[in-house]
Amino acid sequence: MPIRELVVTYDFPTDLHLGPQHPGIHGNFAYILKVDGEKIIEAKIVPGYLHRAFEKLMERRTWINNIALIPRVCVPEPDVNEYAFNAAIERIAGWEIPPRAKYIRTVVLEMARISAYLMYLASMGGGVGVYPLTQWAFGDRDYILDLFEALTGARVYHIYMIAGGVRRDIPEGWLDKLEETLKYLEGRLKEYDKLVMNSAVVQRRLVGLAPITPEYAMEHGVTGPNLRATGVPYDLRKLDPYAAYDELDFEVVTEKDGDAWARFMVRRREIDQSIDLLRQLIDKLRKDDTPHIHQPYSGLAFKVPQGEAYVHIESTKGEFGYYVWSDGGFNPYRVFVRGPTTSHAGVLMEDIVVGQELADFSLIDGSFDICPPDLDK
Amino acid sequence: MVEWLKLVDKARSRSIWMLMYCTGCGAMELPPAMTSRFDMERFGIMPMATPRQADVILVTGYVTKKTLKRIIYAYEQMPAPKWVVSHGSCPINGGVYWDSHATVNRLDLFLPVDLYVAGCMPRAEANMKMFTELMDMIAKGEARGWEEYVKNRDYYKENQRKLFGYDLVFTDGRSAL
Amino acid sequence: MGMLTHWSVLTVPMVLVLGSILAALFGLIKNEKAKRVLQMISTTAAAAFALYVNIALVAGWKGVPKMADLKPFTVKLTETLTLSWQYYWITGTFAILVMGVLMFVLAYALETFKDDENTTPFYVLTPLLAAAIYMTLASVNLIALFFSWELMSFVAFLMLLYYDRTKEGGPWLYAFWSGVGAMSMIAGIFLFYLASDGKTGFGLFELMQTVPVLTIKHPYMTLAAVLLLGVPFMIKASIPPFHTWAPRTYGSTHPSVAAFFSAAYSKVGIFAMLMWVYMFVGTVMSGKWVTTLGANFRNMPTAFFILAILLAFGAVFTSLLAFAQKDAMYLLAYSSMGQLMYMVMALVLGIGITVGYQKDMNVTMTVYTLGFFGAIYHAYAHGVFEMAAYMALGAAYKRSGGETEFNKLGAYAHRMPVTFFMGFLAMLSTVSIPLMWGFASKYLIYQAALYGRFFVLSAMALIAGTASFLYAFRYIHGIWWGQPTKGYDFMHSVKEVSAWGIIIALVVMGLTVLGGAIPGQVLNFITGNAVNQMVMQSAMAGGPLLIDKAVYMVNGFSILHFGYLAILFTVGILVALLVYTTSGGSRKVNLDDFYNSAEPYRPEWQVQLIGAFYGPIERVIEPYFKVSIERVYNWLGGIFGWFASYIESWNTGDTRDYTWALAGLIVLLMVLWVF
Amino acid sequence: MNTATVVGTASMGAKFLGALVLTLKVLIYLFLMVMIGLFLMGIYRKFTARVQYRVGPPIWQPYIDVIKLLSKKDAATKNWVFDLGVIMGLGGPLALLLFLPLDTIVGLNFHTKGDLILILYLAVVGPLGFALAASVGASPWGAIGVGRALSMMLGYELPFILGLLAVVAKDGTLLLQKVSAAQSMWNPAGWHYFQWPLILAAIGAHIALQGVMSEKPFDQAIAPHEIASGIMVEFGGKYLGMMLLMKAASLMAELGLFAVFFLGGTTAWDTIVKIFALFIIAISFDAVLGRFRPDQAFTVLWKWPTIIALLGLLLTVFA
Amino acid sequence: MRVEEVIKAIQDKFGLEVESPYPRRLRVRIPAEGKSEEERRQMLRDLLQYAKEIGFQHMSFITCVDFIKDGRFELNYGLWSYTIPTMLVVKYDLDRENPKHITVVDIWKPAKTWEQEVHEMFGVEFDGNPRSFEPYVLEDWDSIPPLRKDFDPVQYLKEHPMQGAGYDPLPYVNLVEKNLEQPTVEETGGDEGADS
Repeated sequence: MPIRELVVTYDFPTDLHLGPQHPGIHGNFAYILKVDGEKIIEAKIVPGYLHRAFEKLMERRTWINNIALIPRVCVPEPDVNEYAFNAAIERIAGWEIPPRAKYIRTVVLEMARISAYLMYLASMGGGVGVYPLTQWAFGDRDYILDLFEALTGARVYHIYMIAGGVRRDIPEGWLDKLEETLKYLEGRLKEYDKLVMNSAVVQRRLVGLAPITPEYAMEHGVTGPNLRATGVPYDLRKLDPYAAYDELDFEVVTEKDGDAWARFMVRRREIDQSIDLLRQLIDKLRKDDTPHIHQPYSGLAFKVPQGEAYVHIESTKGEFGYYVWSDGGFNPYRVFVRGPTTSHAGVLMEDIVVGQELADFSLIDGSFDICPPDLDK
Repeated sequence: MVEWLKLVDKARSRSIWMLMYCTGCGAMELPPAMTSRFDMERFGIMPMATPRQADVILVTGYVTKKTLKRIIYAYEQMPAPKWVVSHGSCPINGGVYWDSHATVNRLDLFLPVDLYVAGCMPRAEANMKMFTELMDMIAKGEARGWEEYVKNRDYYKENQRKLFGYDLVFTDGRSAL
Repeated sequence: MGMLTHWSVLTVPMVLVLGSILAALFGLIKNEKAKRVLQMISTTAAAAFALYVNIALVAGWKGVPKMADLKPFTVKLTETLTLSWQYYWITGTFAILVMGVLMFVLAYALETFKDDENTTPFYVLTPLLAAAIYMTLASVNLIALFFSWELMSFVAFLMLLYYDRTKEGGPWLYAFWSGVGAMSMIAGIFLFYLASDGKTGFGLFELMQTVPVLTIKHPYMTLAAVLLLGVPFMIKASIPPFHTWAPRTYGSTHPSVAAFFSAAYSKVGIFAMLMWVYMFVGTVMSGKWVTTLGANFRNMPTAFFILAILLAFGAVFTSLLAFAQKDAMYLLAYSSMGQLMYMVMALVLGIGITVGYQKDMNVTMTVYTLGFFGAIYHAYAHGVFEMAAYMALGAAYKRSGGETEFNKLGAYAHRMPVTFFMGFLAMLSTVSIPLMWGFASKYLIYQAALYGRFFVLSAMALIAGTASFLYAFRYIHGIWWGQPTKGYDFMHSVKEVSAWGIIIALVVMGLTVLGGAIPGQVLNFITGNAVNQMVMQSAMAGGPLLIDKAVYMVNGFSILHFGYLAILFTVGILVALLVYTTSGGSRKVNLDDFYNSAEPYRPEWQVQLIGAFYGPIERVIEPYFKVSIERVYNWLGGIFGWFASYIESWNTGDTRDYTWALAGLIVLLMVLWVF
Repeated sequence: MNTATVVGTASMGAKFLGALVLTLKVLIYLFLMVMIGLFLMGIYRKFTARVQYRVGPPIWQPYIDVIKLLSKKDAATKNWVFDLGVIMGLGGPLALLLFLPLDTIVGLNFHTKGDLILILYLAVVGPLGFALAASVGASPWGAIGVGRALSMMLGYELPFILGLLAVVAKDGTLLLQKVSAAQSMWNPAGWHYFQWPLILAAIGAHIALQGVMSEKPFDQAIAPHEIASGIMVEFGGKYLGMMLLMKAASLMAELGLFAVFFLGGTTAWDTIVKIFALFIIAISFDAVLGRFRPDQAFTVLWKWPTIIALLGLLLTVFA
Repeated sequence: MRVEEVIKAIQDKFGLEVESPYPRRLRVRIPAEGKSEEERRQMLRDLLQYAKEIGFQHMSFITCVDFIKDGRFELNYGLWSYTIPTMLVVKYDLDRENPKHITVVDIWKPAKTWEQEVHEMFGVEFDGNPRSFEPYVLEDWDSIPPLRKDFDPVQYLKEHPMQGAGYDPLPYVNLVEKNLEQPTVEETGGDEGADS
């Protein structure tokens, strides 16, 4: 006879929709949760709100047209798409791009990394309720967008890298402004630490939240900072170096216990790492004066010889790759975009959220930096 | 009784509450507008969590068929003086995704749009200009989109039925207890 | 009205028995509807008459003789052993409550019984139970008390046995505890008889005078006798440590049965506790025990202070348990247990302080009778709002086809507004919102606690009050609002209560507000000439004024002039109404058009959130519920395994065996008498 | 005691006039209190904006918001009981305000009637009204919001009551008027906040005050990121406007109660000054702190503030 | 374990010839002729299982390419190893008419979403992975799987005028034919074309 004292499980699950329009969801994405009061029993993703069928559209556009289309795949970090697509074309066609173009591309990638990580800090601040962190992070991110605007002419979609190098060389005085912004950012980041490091509320909310082990992570297709937070030093910039990363020396940032706080700290320390990399690149750029582009074709429609290549790089969300097939024509035959969120949201989130509190769902979703556009494509 | 006061339109223009729903890629330029650099809250504009509390719904960028159904549902849940603002060229003629089988190329066939903002993802400054423009329109009482939706409702519903293939009725009579 | 002259104590029980016999006869009618209506009319009429008589006696109306010259009824067994029943002021006070609840429950029962349920046992046994309760209230000596107490338990057991809805052994648990109570009462009476070597009678009021004398002569025996006598009273009033039977018993019966049980039947326990506390005071304040149990701990005997703390903790724990329940019946069961503990705590506070100050002899302890009258007034408040809550639940029980779990109810208020408002006002009164009966009674209790300088005790009582707010919302959201768990089509088949039910509901709603709007007058009416009786007896005993009515009228409610409260509360609501009417329009929206993160609702989803939305704090407080008295009893039960199985085999569920046990007890009594 | 003065023995006309003046005074008083409450909320938004490096809305922004909300055309309602719940929700705090010493601002003296038990139970009417409305709104998010609000209430009620009871123990009375009489108006040494055994109770109650006003770190009930603004999920146009008014009124009531008990608020003006001071302290915590999970908040509230307040109470009673 | 050892190990165990077109990239193709459908599937699963043992820890992707001319779907399984570090792409050909295939979700967990996507975009049925039959990204889809070469989106928009902006979209210019007249890279001889 069950002693009817404190009944904690009600076996009466409710269908709760953390649907497309919910402040706790990052981007236009949905989960259907089976919830017993505040404990999550089961989660299912509902993707597809941002599906524009990129892979179909790319087959209908020439190589150069696609470069205007692909930054729109992953909105928080568009330069990742540009680099991967162009690197795949260069690998199939066998073009070797000048070192200066490599350095400029690496500078753009690292700046995009810092702006994406600042956005990550902002979304985590919102999840925990520390709104000053959100406001400061977005405010300081704008300084980097101004630098992008000076370099590429646009704040978010830069369309700056094209097959064979970059569209324009670095304008006058831009490197000094970059140096100045980096110094300003370092000062501001100390303020962030004061707001978050010794705040008992944030520590209690994040430490020990949804911890994962390296084996569990690799089995569920977890890549990028989330994997490094579990303690294994796997960074594609070191393992499969691209652009100018083999010429830069940096230590792979790792944390130990793989919980939400470790994921937060990995990204926080990788901002410092990016700042240091940018400083090294500034020195290299000041000494190097090779041309910024090698363009073995004329006009805007060029053919890429028959072949296929897969290029993947280290984006802030995880492993971001382009697999390009070409049949020697003016249009790519088939382009496959490998977004990190396909495994993070589809496989990891549905498994790790079971048994967690509903109050933590938005934090877990934010701590893995789920970015729906690269799942929907 | 409160309705006829000129004060009400002024109040409505100075306190617009935006539905926190990032439907497309344009939503990336809203946080800078909300935060410390451009700070739309100084105009009284605040992002609100649910359609019941919101006055304006921003369709930021392209509209996929799946998202459009949710936008229409959120729009119909919003209380009366409500406005729709569409960002960029995608809701006008499909924009860069004109030939995609998943996106809807024209928004104003399904929802009365009050204001269009140029830019393939309008910049943060364009968003601020949009907010001030919307505030002036409301203050002068020109933003009448919601009356449009009420007046020729069957035109919009007919379009929606043609697009989705079934009637977009969100609540059948059975739940009117 | 000639026949009125030779009134006796038995008139009211006779009428009730007549009502139940009529109901039994009507039970033979084949046409179900007619049978039910006739049964209801006969028994409700009897109950109404009983209520009228009691009110008239207490208020001294013309048609009824004076309370004093009601002929007592005595049965002489031997020259020393007589069973005697007599009507005195405390009987009147409690009888009004019991008969009032009886009338309303019987009248409303038609709304709560499903078509396939047999109502005859209910209509036959409830008046009998009420009659037995009346006899208990009117018994003036221990033997009479024991006899009517056993009769009452037996009838109650039969009702539980017949209406066992969830088959979780509720009746058997009740039977077991009643048995324990009966045996300890027998032992108590036996010891009393020994201590007073048979000379003195066993009148309750006499005991109050004789117990101090007996304690001096035989301290240990009298103390043991009083404690043994206290056990059945505590069981009936479900006071920790004897409270574990109540939730399962109340939770597993039919809502109407539970309504009468928790609203009226448990009040007998409160009556008994009131009597028992007087006796216990007698022993504690005299003879050997003054130094130990009676030692004055902050103007209160230590024994009482420990009991008060135990009750305060009990109230907090039961309220915390109540909001975690899955089943509405269990929620109301735990809630009423919490309220009962409130009453006894107030009782203990009231009596304890009175005696504490009596020792100082300098202050006429009139000012601290707040607790005593707070307990009685809270008994009335609990009687009214618990009955209302169970009746509303009963109506939903019938329309939902026998569901009481929150998982299977929901959104019934859309179809049953009046019934919802009865339940809603009941919950407002449970939570003691100003202008409700619950607030007026709790107001007295808190004043007693605070003016008696028991601050930690009153803090715990206030926390139990806040916890009651949690289960009140769960009751409202689980049964009446939210999304229907059985789908919208089923809800269209749900209909409002019949016109007769609506009238009763309106009257009951009026009652819950009546007690809170004009508390002073109502309390004065209920305990009308209580003071004179108490004063008279205590004057005989040479003690100072025990209770002074004027005082509780002056101190109790006068600090907060309830008229002011009513005006200012309505002013606040009117201003809100003003803001509501002058602002913009609103449109009615269907039930499935709610905020679902912009995802259109589809019927196959279950969106009524009624699981553990207090889950977070349930998980926090769960470890503290590991040690529970029920587990101790079960452990004990396990140890006496063979004894339990023996009782199990003995309990063939056949009523004849139980009567044999009763007969055996009476024979044992006879043997004692001879010896 | 002095009900006779209001309903005097004068002629019928004078009595009617007296009643009219009284209702006018009450209306003005409630209007003033709500205006000050909204002004406080305006300061709150400006203060948090400045902490976040931004300009922030004008201080009279809440007035504009209320006007806009109340003039919305068709706010959605499910059932007339939804409207009743909202009216009761706003009516509760307004009735509560009448029992606080703030009403000397218009020369009323109802506050002499207010005592602690009535205040505590009147404070429950507002949240209960909105809880009923959220339940009628039938959205699962609404139910979670109410569940959290009530859990938090259970959480912060214990330390808050222990703190207040310590003051009752010291002054031996439940009446607000006597409590404020026992303290000096402007001299901090005379306030209960700084007297020895009571300072512990005051600290415990002050931490709980952060929960009473549902400021961070205890604002789980309307946590937008987790449960989409919880209780307010189904509240549209004028219902949300009335909720804002309720928030303003209860802000004044809660802070007023704390000011009376611990900072010796006797007349209206000094209580309002003390309310401002308390409010500034509260929003400075709210601006930078995060938000606990409901169970963490409950454990925190039932651990440290309760122990401190209990210590203060026991020392007051026994020392 | 070095890249050469991996190549030798696969050749010995499965007799498949592993080519390495670019640094840190390996490709292997499950042969189509000579073996029955069942044998090829078993070889594929064994190869994926074996790769997991010899050091490939991460399944990067499963995708499909529609070679409409020679009527075959080419499934590509991308496995990445952090320790070696190299990527192995296993290719598997399917008949285009009835693309039936076995799932590998029990060996690699990330396969769940990739198979779901390939099923919705190409119509390949993975029996053994029930979740892959659920709708993934499209809602109320009423045409052939969209990423197949024979699906023309503009034609689809013509059939759904409301979605295609209610008016006839820009006249479709088949860029492939039009480009035939464009001068190829060799004729223009490199750089001077850049700024035209």
